[in-house]
This record gives sequence, C-alpha cells and structure tokens, in this order.
Amino acid sequence: MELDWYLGLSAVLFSIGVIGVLTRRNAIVILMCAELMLNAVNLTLVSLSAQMGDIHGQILVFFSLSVAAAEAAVGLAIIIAIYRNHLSVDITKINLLRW
Amino acid sequence: MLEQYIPIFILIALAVLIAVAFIILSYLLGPARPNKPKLGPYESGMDPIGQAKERYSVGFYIIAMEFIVFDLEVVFIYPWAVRYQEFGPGTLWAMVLFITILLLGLVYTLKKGSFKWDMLPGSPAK
Amino acid sequence: MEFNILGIGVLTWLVFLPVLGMLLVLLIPGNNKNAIRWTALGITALQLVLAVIVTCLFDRSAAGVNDPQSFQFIEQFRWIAVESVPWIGKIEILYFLGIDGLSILMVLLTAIISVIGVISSWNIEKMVKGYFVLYLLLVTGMMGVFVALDFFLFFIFWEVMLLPMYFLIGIWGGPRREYAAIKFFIYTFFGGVLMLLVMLGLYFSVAYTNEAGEMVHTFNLLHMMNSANFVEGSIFYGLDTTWRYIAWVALFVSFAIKVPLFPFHTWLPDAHVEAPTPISVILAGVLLKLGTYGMLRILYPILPDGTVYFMYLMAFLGMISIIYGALCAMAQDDFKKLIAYSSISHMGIVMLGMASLTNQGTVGAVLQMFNHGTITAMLFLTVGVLYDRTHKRGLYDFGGIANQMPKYTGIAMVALFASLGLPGLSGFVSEFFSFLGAFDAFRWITIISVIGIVLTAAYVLWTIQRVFLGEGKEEHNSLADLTGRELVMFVPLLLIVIFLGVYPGPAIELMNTSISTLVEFVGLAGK
Amino acid sequence: MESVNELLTISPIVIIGFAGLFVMMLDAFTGNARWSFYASLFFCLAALAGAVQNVLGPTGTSFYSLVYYGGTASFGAVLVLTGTLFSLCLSKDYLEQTGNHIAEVYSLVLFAAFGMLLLVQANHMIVLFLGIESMSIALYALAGLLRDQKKSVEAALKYFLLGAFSTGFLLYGIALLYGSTGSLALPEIAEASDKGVMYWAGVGLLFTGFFFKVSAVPFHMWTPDVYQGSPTTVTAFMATASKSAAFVAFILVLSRALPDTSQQWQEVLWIFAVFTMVIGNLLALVQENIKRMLAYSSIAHAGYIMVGLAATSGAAYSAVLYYLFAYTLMNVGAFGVVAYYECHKNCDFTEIKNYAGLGFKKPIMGILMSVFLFSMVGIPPFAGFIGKYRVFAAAIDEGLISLVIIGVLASAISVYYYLSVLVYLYMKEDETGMVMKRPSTLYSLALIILALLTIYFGVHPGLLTDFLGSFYSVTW
Amino acid sequence: METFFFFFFATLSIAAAIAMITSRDTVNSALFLVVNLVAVAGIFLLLKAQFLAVVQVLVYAGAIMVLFLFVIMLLNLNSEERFFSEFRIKYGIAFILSVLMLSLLVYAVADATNTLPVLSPDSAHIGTVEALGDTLFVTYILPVLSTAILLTAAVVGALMLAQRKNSGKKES
Repeated sequence: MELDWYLGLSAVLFSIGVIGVLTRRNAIVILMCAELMLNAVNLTLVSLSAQMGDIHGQILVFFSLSVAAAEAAVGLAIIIAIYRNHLSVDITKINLLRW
Repeated sequence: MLEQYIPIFILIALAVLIAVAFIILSYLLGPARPNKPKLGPYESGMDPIGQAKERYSVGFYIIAMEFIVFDLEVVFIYPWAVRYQEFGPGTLWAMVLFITILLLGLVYTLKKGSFKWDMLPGSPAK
Repeated sequence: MEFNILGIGVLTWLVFLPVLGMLLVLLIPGNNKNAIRWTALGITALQLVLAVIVTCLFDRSAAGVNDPQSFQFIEQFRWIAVESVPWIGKIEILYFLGIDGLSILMVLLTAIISVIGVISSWNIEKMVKGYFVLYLLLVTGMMGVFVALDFFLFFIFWEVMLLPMYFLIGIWGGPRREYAAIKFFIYTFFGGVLMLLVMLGLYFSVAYTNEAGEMVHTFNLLHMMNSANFVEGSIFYGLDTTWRYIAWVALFVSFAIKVPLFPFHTWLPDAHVEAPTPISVILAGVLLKLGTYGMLRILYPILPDGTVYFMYLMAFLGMISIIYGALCAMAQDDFKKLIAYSSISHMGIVMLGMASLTNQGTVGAVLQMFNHGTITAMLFLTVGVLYDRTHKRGLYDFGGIANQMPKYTGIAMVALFASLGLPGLSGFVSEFFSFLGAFDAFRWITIISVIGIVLTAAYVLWTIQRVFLGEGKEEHNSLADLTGRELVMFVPLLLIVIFLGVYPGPAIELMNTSISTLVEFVGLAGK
Repeated sequence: MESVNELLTISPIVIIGFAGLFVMMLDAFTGNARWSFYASLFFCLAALAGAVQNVLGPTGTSFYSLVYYGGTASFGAVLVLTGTLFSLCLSKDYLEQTGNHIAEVYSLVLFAAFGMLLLVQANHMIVLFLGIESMSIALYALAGLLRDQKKSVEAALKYFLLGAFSTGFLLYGIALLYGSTGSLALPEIAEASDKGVMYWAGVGLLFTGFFFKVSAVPFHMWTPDVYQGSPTTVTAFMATASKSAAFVAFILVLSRALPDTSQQWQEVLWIFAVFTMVIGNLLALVQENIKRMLAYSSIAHAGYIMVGLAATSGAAYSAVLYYLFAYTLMNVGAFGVVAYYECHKNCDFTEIKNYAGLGFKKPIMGILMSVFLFSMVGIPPFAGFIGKYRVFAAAIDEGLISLVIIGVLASAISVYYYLSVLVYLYMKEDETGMVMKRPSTLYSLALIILALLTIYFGVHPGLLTDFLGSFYSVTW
Repeated sequence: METFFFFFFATLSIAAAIAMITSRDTVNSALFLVVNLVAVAGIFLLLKAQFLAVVQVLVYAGAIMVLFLFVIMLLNLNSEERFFSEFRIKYGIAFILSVLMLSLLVYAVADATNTLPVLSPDSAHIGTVEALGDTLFVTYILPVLSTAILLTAAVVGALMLAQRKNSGKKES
C-alpha cells in the first residue's frame, strides 16, 4: 500500500495531538495539543489543495488560523480564571462537577 | 520553484549552526573551574529572592491578545493591499468595515480600562 | 340525526361545556368558594341535561359501529391536514365526533357521575378553585373519549385526562398521595405509549381513496375498520399476521391497564385509597370503563382477527380478575380498599362477557359497565360519608351503624346488595347476561368465574356484618345521619339502580342494534 | 439594488452582527447593563422580523453561493432568534436579582447568536465552520460568566477543552470531505461521484463534530456541567438556540451535501440516537439538581430529534423542525421558571428537594412549570407531544419501527423525572414559610407567552406543520 | 531534493510534537510546539503555499505561542508530573484509541500516489498572495467580515474572563 505522505504526516501529527489531549493533565498543554490538531488539519488542507490545484482549501486554512487564534485567546482567559479559583490548572484537581 | 527558497533555508541553517557552534565551542574551549560564588546568579552580589520565573501582570496577556488580533488583521490586509488596484470600491468599503470592527474591539478594551497595570494575577478569589 | 345549538353540534357542547365552565371558574376570585362550586354544579348539570336530551333523541335502530351513515350527531371536519406531501400522500387528522349504541350509555353515565362528583366535592376546602378547574378538565377528557371517532382525537382526550387526574390525586389525596399519583400516571402513560405506537402503525397502514381519487392516510376509526383500506405491503396488511397480533397485544395491554385487568391492576388500590372521595367516584365510575369501551370501540372492530384469536386469553384474564379481586377484597380491612378490589372483580365480569363475542355476553358487559359505574360510585360515596364524619375507614372501626344512621344504612345496603348481584337490583341483570353469554363460549372458565360471585357474597355480607350490624361503638353514638346534600347525591343513583334492576329494557334497547352489529362484524371478519 | 437584495437574504445575520458590536460599544461607553438589555431586545426583534420575512419568501443562495436562505435555513434563523429573544427577556431580572448583571452578557449572547445564524444559513463548509466557531467561542465565555464561582469557571474549562478537541475533528472531517469530493460547497459535495474511504472517514469525523455540538451520547459529557454552571437564563439560551442551530445545520448538511449516501449513515445515526435517548433518560432519573436534570433531558430530546434525522425523509426533517420549535418554547420556559425560583436567596433553588410546596406559593409559576414539563413529557394537548408524535410517525413511515419503539419506551421513562419535580411543587409540604417575590411584568409576560404558544401549537399545529412540510415538497 | 526536505521537516515536526506532549515543563512544551509549527511551515513551502507558510510563522509561532508563553509565565506554573511516571488505564485507553484512529486515518488517506504526491500544475499559482487575495476578497468577503466579528467576540469574552471582578459591582 502506498501512502500520500503529506496526508500521512498530518494524520500522525493529529494523532499525537489526540494522545496529548487525552493524557495530559495540564490544561495549557491540552490546549496546545488542540492547537497541534488544528495545525495538522491545516497541513492536510494545504496538501489537498496543492494536489487538486484548488485554492479553496488554502482559504479555509486562513479561517482556521483565525479561529485557532480566537480559541487560544478565550481558552487562555478561561485558564487564567480557573487558576485564580483553584491555584492550579491540573484538570484532575478540578472535579466539582461530575455526572 | 523550490530552488528559490534554498537561500532562505541556507540562511536559517547557518543561523542555527552558528548559534549552536558558539554554545558548543564556548563549552569546549572555555576553562571550567566552578566554585560556589561563581555558580550563584550574581557572582559578586546578593542572592536573589524568589524564583527566576516571575509572575506577570494580566496586562501582558491582554496586550498579547490584542497583538494577535492585529497580527491577523495584517494577515488579512496584506493580500488585499497587494491586489487593491484590481478591486472595485465595494471591496475597499468591506475592508474599511473589517478594520473598523477590529478597532471597535480595541476601543472596547481601552474603555474597559484593561490596560491599567494595577491588576496582579495569581491571588485566589475570596 | 343532528342537533345543533348556536350552530355548534351538541356533542361539541357536551365535550367542551366543562372547558367553558373551567374558564368561568378561573374568572371567579378564589376565596368565593361557593360561587365556584355552584358554577361547576351548574355546568355539569347543564351537561347532564344535554346528555339526557341526546339520549331521548337517540335513534335506537341505527347501528353505528363501522358504518358512518348510522352514527348519530356526527360532527366532522378536518383538524390537521397537510396537503400533498408526495411520498406519503395526504395527511389527515379529523375532528370527528359521533355516538352509537356503544357510547350513548357511557355518555349518560359520565354526565351523571360528573354531577354527583361535584355534589360530593362540596366539602373540599383546599384550593377550591384549582380543584374545580382540574375537575372540569377531567370531565372534558372523559366525555371526549366516549364521543371521538378519530383515533388521534381519541388519544388526545385519553391523555388529557391524565393531567388533571394526576394532580387531583396528588394534591387533594391522602397521606401517600404522591406515590399513588405517580404510580397511576406511569402505568397509564405506559399504556398510552403502547397505544401511540399501534396508532402510528395503523395510520401508515390505512389509506382510503377520497372523492378526488387521492390516497389519504387517515386516523378515522371507521376507515380503519374496513379491511379493504389496508394498504398492500404495509405493516398491518392482511389477516392473522404476526404484526397484527403484536399490535393487538399492545393495544390490549394499554386498555387493560385502564380496566384494570390482572396483572396490570396494581395502581388501582393505591390510587383509590389515596384519592379524595369524589375522585374515587369518578375513577371507579367512569375511568375504568374507558378501558373496556376502548376495546369495544377500537380493538374489536379494527383487529377482529386478533380478537377472535385471543378471546380465550381475554376470558382467562377476566376470570383471574374476578377470582383474584374477590379474594383480595375479602382480605382487606380497609373499606375503601375493599371496594377498590371489588371493582377489579366486577370489571373482570365485563371482560368475561365481552370476550365471549356473543350478543348476550356483550350486551351484559356494556350494561355491567353502566351498572358498575353507578353502584361503585354509590359505594365510594358510602365510604366517603363515614370518612367525613369519623376520619376512619377501617372495617373494624365501626359496628352497629344501622342504629346510629338508619337512612344511610338503608342506602348503603342497597348499594352493597346491588354489588353482590341480588335479583331485582341492576347488578343482577348485567352479571346474569354476561355469564349467560360467556357460558355459551367458554364453559369451564365461566363455571370457575361464578365462584367469584360466591366470594363476592361472602365479603359483602361480612362487611355488612362488621360495619352496619352488631354492637355500636360509643364514640360513634353521636354520628349524624345523611344531610340533604348527601341525599341529593345518593337518591338519583339509588333510583337508577332499582329501576334498571326491575326494568332493564330501555337501557338494553339503546345498545342492542349496535352490539349485534359489532358482534356480527367481529365474528365475520375474524373467522 | 442587487447588493441590497443580497443583504436582505442575510438580514438576521447583519442585524445581529451589528447589534453585537453596538451593544459592546454601549457597554464600553456607558457601562449600563440596562441599556444593553433594551438595545439587544430591540435588535433581536428586528432580526426576527427579518428572519420571518425570509422564511416566507423564496429559497435560494446568495453571496457567491456561500449562504442559503429561505426554507429550512431561514426557519432555523427563526428558531435561533426565538430562543435568543425569550432568554434575553428573562435575563435582566434574573441577573439583576442574582447580582450578575454585567453588560458583557448581552454582547456575548448576540455574538453567539450571530454564529448560530451563520451556521443555519451556511451553504459552504467555510461558513459552517466559522458559524460553529463563533457560536462556540462566545458560548465558552458565557459558560464562565460567573467567573468568581468555581463551578462556573470549571464548566467553562470543561466545555472549552472538549469543544476545542471536537473542533479538530470537525475540521478534519471537512478537510477529508474536501479531499475526496474536491469542493467545500454543500451542493457540490453532493455532486461528487467518488465515495471512497476518505469520504467516509470525512463523514465520520464531521458527524463526531456535530454530535458534540448537539450533545449526543457519548459526546455529551460537557452538557450537564455547563448547564449547571452557567447562569440559568444563559443556560436556557445555550440549551435552545445553540442546539436548534446545530440541528438545523446538521439537517442542511445531511440533506444538501450527503443525500446520496443516506442508506449508510442512517445506521450510524440510528445507533447514536438509541444511546442518546436511553442514556440521557436514565441519567436524568438520578439527578437531584434541576438544571442537571434538564440538561440530561435535553440530551434525551436530542436523541428523539436524531430519530427524525435517521429517518432521512423530507417529512422527518420537517417534523424535526417542528420539534425544535416546540423544544425551544418549552425549554426556555422551564429554565425561566427555575430562574424565577433562583431569584430567592433563602436556599439553593436548583435543588429539586427545595421545591416543596412552591407550586401553591405562586400559583401562576407552578402552572407554567407544569405546562412546560408536561409538554416535555409529550402529553397532548401541548406542542411537545405533536413534535414527538410527528418525528416518530415519520420514522415509522421509513420503517424504523424498532428505533421508534425504543424511543417511545425511553420517553416513558422520562415521565418519572419530570413528574418528580411536580411532586415536589405540589405534593410536599413547604416547611420554610418563605414569601415569594412578584416577578416583573416583562418576565411573567414572556413566560406566559411561551406557555400559550406551547398550548397553541399543541392544539392547532396544522398551520405550522403545513408550512414546514412545504419546504420539502416544493424545494427538494 | 523535495524528498530530502520533506523527510527533514517531517521528522522534525513529529519529533517536536512527541517532545511537546512528553515534556514535563510547560515552557518546554510550548517551545517544542513552536518548533513543530515552524517545521510545518517548511512543509507548506514544499507544497508551494508560500503565503500560508509566512502566515503560519507569523500568526501561529509568532503571536499565538507568545500568548501561550505569557500565560505560562503569568501563572508561574509548577512542572507537571512525568508523562509516563505511572501507567494508568487512562493512558492505555488513550493510546489504543489514538493508534486505532491513526490507522483509520492513514487508511483513509492512503492513495495510489507515489511517495510524494504529484502537485497540480496550478499549485504554484494558487499559493501566491495575489491569488489568495483575489479569492478572499471577491468570493469570501462575507466570511472575512464574520472573522472580524469572531475575533471581536473573542476579545470581549477573554477580557471578561481574564479580568478580576470589579469591586464596584454587587457581589453574588
């Protein structure tokens, strides 16, 4: 089986991001892993766009970058707020709400 | 096509190489005779109090956030500016609107007094 | 037959008069309790007058059942209709009311019991306004079920009854009221859910061709009864298919819960014990009849093959209910619970008579529905009277009431003997017919069921002995006899019980044509 | 003139976007939350008028086929704006009483509504993605509105982390669909002929993203926490408007981008619908906090709606739209009554056990709560019944009989937990002897209108069902 | 040549990504993410998406990561425990899930191309800033304006969350 390597690379990066989100306990690192996932998808989009000679994929990357920025801004603000309340960003220590 | 980037790659590689080389060289060539005062942060001064990583004010965060916003604005303005001549007046107005919306965000931040520096983070809410 | 008032059909008046009353009651300030009571009484009395007029105008020779022409007081217009959706044809839900011999007695019964219920609610003091609002809504729901000829409409009225009943038990009930209310609600809602499923299945199976030649899916019960209307290849197409049997069982269970038939009966004793007296009266007098009425109106003619196939099952469950209800009644020492279990036993007789698919049996069953409604209403009122005075219901708490309250005892005796099936009182006629019909169809089951009569005699007589005869208790020496208001609610029922015991002819004539049509239809279609 | 007409096709989006900025500036220059409140009400009404006008008009696409208007899309806008309008009406009193009346709420709610409107009118994956993200980012912030309360900030964090995670999946799904079909526009995705493995991986990831937004099991973990942690009127907004928007967009994607392969993904929806209905209802049974209970009940409702999506017929989609409308009315109503009780500070009025005897204290509120809860149970004559009925009917018509049976039984379970609230309201004795406040005119008026609409559309659904049915027989 | 650069950047990005999720120190994680982002930008260049490569470095590595680092400094976080210090079921499940997903994705993107896919002849053209500008400001003008509102919404939300409650307001 032969592989489109660009897409394969982005699948690998995406999966590393998923592992990070699932295993890390530090909310900031989890957020970074989510950014990594988005970044991996951007790679997929650019690669597909280049292969097809179609510009729309690259346009979507523009917007996905903006969204990633906005998400980071709000996410980090939430993390600051939670740090004020708990003095920790460890998600395992934040467990008031279950079930 | 790819070839035209090679100078950039070479430049980057050179920069990295030189930086790494200086570190390694100074490690290899420099005399290493450690003693206690020498290992302190200030060889001839007081011991520092607290940690090296100081806490920053929330103001930094807010500035960084505004920076992101305007960074993105640049990213959007640049392709527009390059082709500005080709576009009709409608696009100009759209761009004005785009910039205005983002400026409104800045005005909001200013009005909310978020750039004041008296807010220290880190202390828990009562 | 048509009868309009102000351009609106009489059946709509019958059904929605209580809603009108509800709005009136809402306008009266809550502290003016008597005005609220009188309004409710006036409205239900008006409803009774209308029901009596309808009964008088009723044409006894028209059959109804599955023939739209011979239904009476028909009102029909399209309620929800979606035009031309290409893949399922037209959607049609009708506002379709009408009565025939099966429903006329039930309409009358509902109207009578509603009035009696209002009178016996007179001494309710807690939140009078809310009580009567819910009460009138309940009456609308009950009346609606008996006159609806569209399955969807039937279902809506059926579920509308749930809400007021839930609150009436849950707010004005006894100590364990929330338990009883929730149990009642969940049982009945579960039944409703099964009914909904079958209803949906039937809806997609049945389509008739309208005047314009289009295929129209419909909830019209009369169209569902015509086996030619089942679309080929649909889920309920054909006769004696597995899906039809499943549908039959599901629908049967949903009605049997309401009857209640063993083993779906456990909500009934709880609900009766906790409900206030007037609500027990309504519950036993009308609500239980909805189950058996639903079977006759929907289950029998729409799924006749299933009915014939499962008739032994019905008879068997009827038998178990008769015996089990009677045995449980014997074991009770709470007067109200005893009557609740006796209801299960008596509704078993209805079931047995219906299951026979014979003319006498079914006539007996419908008559028994009416008679049980009146008799049990009287019995619950009897308990209510004692409970109002002493706040006790235990059978052993009383004794020698006959000396203390002679008028009351006389009336209570009539009710109890009617329940026992004493010849000359109405209970005897209908039970006799039911057993007679059943005996033709299933010999052994009927013979065993008759044991239930003996058991009934036993617990009724024992009750009379414990409560009315023997040594009087001292604390009960000062018990007042029936007041004028209480007499007003007992006497009409008493007259009906005696009249139908002596001369059941008019009642039987009202339904005879319809029932023979129904029996014939089910027999033909099912075999 | 042409461009003005184009703008009219997205008039709700334009109005709400402008409103968000306007209210934000109002906040910056005056800091007066009341003004923001009235301004946002006004703009919401204007946008609703625009949406209603669009829904009555023709369907079509505009802005280089990026947005779709009329029909389902504009009705989605009506749904979103109805939810927004009514939750805004309730917000002022509630937030003032609980001391959280800050003007940011209004601009954030409007920004979220802006995203939802983009989402429902999306005809292109880029617009869809931006819509989902604008909505989510504003909602993350709204979830953390009570930023000094631990549970609120925690809810925001949980929502945010899971939301960011799901965004990755959604975007990956879009990317793979793009790769396999060569386009990002919904109708063009449908036209592509090649449906290889990449296509299916894309569809799967896209579904994952949507399942998260509509809180289908097992992607529902955030829902109860966020619903509990947010201020109640904001919860009402999230529970109704965002869910409606996500479902309408889901319908548009299913019916416009993936119609040919419905046979295959129907089964996926089937399975998730079963899980969502069963688990949502079962977990709702054990809740003691009414907001969590309503959260699980909203998960269960999402399950019923997915039954409609699994049916994939036009009748089912129009039934789902009806259901969403009924759902919006009754859910905003129920949360509104809870918010009213919460305005009393004697004890924690999100705990169901503290509701003992409250039904008699303020009879109108009790009756309203009963209406909304009974409608959620699905009892005639309330709108919830008609919605559930039509969804199930459409599913039966498509032959999903076992799915409907599961759904109906699951909804029979739901009776218990809805009624237990009424048991506390009406059948337990109140021991505190507290005095209930009088709600403001606007507050009670909004709730009464909701209740009347719930009853009206239960008794006389014909008008709306006809209208919704017409979207599918005429246009597609 | 292309293959060499691809492998160089691919290895760099994967190594940086793994280092990021395993590193104990949050600051190091962030720096590794920067390395990863720059490496991906390199791959963008290989794909002839020049402008996006610049934007990637400018926005992602330049702005977003600065924001991350500021917050990390701001909160002055202690290091987390080691990544594999204790084996937990959670890690196992996460790992299995991810491997499953990875294989699924790889299966999905497996295609009959040679080692590196042939880029479309148009690809050189579409990556230019001019081409992007033309499309962005003609066809996608509505999303561009929506993005402005999205960013403003993020500013409002982030300010509200990051600021401490003003003392002048009523307490809850």
